[in-house]
Amino acid sequence: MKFLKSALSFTKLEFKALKFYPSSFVLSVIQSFVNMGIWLFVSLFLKQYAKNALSGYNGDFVSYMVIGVIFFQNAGSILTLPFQSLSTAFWDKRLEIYNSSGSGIWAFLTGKFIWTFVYNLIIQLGILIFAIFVIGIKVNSSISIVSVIVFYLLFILTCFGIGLIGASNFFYLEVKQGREPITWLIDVLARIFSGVYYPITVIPISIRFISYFIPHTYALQGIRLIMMNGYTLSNPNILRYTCIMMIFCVVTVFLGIILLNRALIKAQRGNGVGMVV
Amino acid sequence: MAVENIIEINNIVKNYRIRKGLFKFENFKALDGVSLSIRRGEIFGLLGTNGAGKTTLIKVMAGLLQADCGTGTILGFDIYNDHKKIRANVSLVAPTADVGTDNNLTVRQNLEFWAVVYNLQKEKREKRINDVLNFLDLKEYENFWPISISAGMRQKLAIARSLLVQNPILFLDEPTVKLDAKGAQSIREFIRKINKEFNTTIILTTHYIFEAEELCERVAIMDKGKIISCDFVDNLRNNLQKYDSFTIECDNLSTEIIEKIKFNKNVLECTYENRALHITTDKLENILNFTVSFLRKENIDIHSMETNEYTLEDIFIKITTEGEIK
Amino acid sequence: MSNYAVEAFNISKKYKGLNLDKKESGIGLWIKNISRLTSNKAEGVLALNDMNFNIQKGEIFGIYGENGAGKTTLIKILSGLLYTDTGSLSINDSTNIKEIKNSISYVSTNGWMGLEWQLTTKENLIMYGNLFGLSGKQLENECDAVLKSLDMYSNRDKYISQLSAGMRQKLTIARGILINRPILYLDEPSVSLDINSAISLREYIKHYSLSKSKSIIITSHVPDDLAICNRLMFLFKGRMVALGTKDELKIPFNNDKVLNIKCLRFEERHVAMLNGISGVKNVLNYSNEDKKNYEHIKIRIDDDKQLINKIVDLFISKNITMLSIKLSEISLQEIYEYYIGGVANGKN
Amino acid sequence: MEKIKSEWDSLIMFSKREFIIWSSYRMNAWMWVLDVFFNTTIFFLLSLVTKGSTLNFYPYGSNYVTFIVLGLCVYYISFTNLGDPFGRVSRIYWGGTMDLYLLSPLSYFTPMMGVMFRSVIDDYPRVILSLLFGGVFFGATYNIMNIPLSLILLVLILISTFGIGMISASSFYLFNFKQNTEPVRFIFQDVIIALTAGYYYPLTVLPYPLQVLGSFIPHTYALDALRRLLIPGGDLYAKVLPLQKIINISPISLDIIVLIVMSVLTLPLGWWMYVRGIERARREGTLTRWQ
Repeated sequence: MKFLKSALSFTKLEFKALKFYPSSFVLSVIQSFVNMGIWLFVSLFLKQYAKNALSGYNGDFVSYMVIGVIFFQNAGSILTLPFQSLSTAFWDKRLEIYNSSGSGIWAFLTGKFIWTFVYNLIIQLGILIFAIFVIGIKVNSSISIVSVIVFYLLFILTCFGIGLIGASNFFYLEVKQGREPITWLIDVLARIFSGVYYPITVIPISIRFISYFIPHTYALQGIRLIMMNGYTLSNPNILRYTCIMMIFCVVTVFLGIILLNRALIKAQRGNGVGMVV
Repeated sequence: MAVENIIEINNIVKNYRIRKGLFKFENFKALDGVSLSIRRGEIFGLLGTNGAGKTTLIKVMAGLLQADCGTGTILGFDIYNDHKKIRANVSLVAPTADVGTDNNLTVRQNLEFWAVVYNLQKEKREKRINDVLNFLDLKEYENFWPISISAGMRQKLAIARSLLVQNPILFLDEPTVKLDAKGAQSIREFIRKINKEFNTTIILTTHYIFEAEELCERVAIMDKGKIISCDFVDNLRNNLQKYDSFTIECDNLSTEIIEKIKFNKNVLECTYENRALHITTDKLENILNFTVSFLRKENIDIHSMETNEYTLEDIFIKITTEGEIK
Repeated sequence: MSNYAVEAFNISKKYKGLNLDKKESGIGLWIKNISRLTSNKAEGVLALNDMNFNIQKGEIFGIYGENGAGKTTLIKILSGLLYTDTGSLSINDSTNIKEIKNSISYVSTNGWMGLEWQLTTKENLIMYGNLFGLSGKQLENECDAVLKSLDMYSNRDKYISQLSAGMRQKLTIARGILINRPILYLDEPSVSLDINSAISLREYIKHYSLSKSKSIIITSHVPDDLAICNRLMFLFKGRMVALGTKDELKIPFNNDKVLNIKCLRFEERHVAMLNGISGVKNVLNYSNEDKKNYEHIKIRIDDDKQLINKIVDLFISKNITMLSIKLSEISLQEIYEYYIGGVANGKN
Repeated sequence: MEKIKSEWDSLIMFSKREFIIWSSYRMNAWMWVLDVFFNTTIFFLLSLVTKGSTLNFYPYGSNYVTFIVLGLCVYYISFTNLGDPFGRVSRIYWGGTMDLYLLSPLSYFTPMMGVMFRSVIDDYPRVILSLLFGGVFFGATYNIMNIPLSLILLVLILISTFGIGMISASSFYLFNFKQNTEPVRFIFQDVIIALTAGYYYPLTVLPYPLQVLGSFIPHTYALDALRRLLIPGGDLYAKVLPLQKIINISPISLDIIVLIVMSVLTLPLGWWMYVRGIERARREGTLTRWQ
């Protein structure tokens, strides 16, 4: 309970920052819209040539692309979150202060996570509604909202878990700025192999196996099937995806917590979590 | 050499705009009518409490900040029109010495970098860097990374940087903050040395008043954006106490002896309380010699003796708490 | 329950690879240099070496040393932010790192000090209180009380960017006091405070320790900060060179006193005459760098009242005008130098 | 003359320093190479979506990979020249060195340009890399004949994007955008250019209002000309851009003229605004962050 309270104080902190610069909220909304727009136009450009490849999704490349990009964006910001937060706090010389409380760093990360989750949820929900009602993305009329939420939550938690694994690298890393290799690699692989921008069936068969090791593949495919084809959790394919996502979720989150904890202890054995100089 | 005012500013006013809300601003008076003249070749101290406007004043004098109103010339250049020339002719060492020291370059590489930035002639660069390194005893550290030398060394490096070009004015903003006693002492020695050898005018701000007392001939004491007094340290002292006085601690003075001391016409006042003989006089040296030898002649033990001279610290506290001295 | 707030046995700490004295081959990078410390190839650098000491409950304990002597490292270890390599440490009768963190309050005044720019002074305190598991109305009241006691109440609604460096520093100290732990660490508390604030801060700390019987540990390189301490530790290059009350530390000086003389017309040749007086240990320092041409002489002498008379007589006979003669205690820096001199001679 | 010489020396010295720093991030350089490679891979795979249909991106030939690779080239150039100056000015500001640079005889611009060198060595090779990867791995083909003219176009886009970059950099001091995203760069780079430059699709896909908006940025013209010239099967005479339809000269020459006009307009404007920005900061005392 106390832990949650201190985590929420970090969430509140982010909220206060937003009050200071409300423009940053507007900017990130626009940014997300633009990003969606770019891919929307790419799919508009290519849609007439892509009917064959998208037969599994009623040949609707535009809906396929937009739904994928929206959820991928959301996941991407969660993926980089833990490392980014640690890095900023480190350079601002705050990390040591947080660490002087028993579970300060965890409260800090949790608070940040809660904030980013809510913040992104609002933005992406807005975009999704915009995409459906203005652009005219076709969503199946019998869509099962519960299934979407289940997939979405599993997806986000998995990304957070991977993010934690990446963040555990922080104290070993040579350059404590910019991107961190593990999350960077996952992000790039997901872009190429998880079928954000195109169905994985177009990937040459010899390298397609990589797709099956990336959680994004299952999450995005599941969400699309539910939204575009109207499948529910009772569908065997969806059920299989749910199970796989659950396994991914549990494994990454636990691994993330364990690894980051170990990294923290190791850092305190060595030179501490703050700057030496 | 005739006394020449290298810095001459009058009635400088500077307001900062402080953000209160999204579109609300509030003015904050950082400098409120400051006038100051500084002579060539002196070490001038700027003292004041936190937030008194010292740094702002230094920035104005260095041409980094444009005053709202008031007039002034630095090195004969007008502060409004010739600010470019002013900036090219003054040096400044900021309180955070690490600013401008690139941690990716060695000590020497850092100086080489700044030598080019300061537009030193190519042929002279090498020699000048060596000179500066030798002068500040940094020669043996020239190939070290800034991060591996002590904080005092890094401060010296910052000073070295400002010495590359022999500008006639050097601003030092809290040069010894965060240094230990030894490091601070050596910085102080170098400040004196720079002033003597290059005849550089040095303007110094510091929180350690004893430092100013040790180094500066003249000081200005600032409070809330105003200079509340600016004079030679001695004059400040004389303003606070009209007559000199001293106290001698000694045992068993008979009234007879006290009367004899009082008899001297230069002794204005003489009291003996709690084993302390307190004398006020207008001729300090004579009376000191007279009293001491007189007491010793009478075979009286002297435990301690003290001229009641205000230290700069006393003056500072008195002035900042009591306000302007008339 | 023991009487000790801190018990340390043989604690040592090695940093990895901070030893960059040798010019490295190739091009290094600052960030790299910090982080190279974490690689296994890195050389260990002893930051603290084999320290044994106890700090009593309710004591104000001072740690004095030059820059880089290991003060900050020691305080970080004592507050559970760093682990020791060897030795054992018990804070408030506990060796568990979590319990240690719950019984201390660590105030570091370096850098931006972890203040949040988007919050006001008071909100910063509340946020920090939340982080340490305090909340509610009680927290607010305590915030007000702490701000008042540090003379910061009028700034409670200002944002951090509007505070001067000194005020920010006071705020970090307020933060440390707020969470009300039995042990308070202050790392360089008076850096960037002006004289008046520094004096009142010292008074406050003393009062705080006495009234609430807190243990307070202060590191500093400013002797004045340590004047309020019951006991002092001298640190030099990661070694504890001395520990004790100020009087205990002065024992090697045999109650010697320092006589400070300010005078006119003193010349170099007079030094020999001073040394000739029995009881005069040595002339420590003689300088005429004063702007008014006063000479300043420091003499170490036996604790003998008559000596002053002898010196005064000598000066009168030489027609030297004395402006002041004052006995003083030996300064902290001098004591420190004596001890580190001992270490340097003894060990090298 | 003397003055120019000394500024040049300082510029070299800055670049040397940046190079020293850059070369110690060797890991980063590799990440960039991989980044370029993966970026082209994504679009190569995307082009596979169209398998089974006959492609014709009139008037830009029929090779989608070449199409994308050229888009990426202009993207990288714009990323540095337009996106970087602001970041550099803010780096100088937050590092606290602006005061020190101003206390030297340097011109206002030299420090900013000097510090930019790191991005230059970071990003310009990416232009060549993307062309190379496209050609070697993913089957991009180029019209070798038209390379000289394309180089001129590249220089023009370099200059004009840098002009916009300067305008964006000056807003740091001139409009006091310090804490957050900077609007000039944001509106240009992240909104207008991202949407309408057409890195990944031709301008003609866009709704007409966006096409008109796209006519105000140099990228549109540079990409139009480059793609016509370099993609095999590109049509040099068909008019597709709104402006091309209005003004009746050959599309390529129109593109070049527009680029020259934009360069001449933006660069001096950016220059002037930057000086005004510094002057303003000097008045307000916001040159550096002290304390």
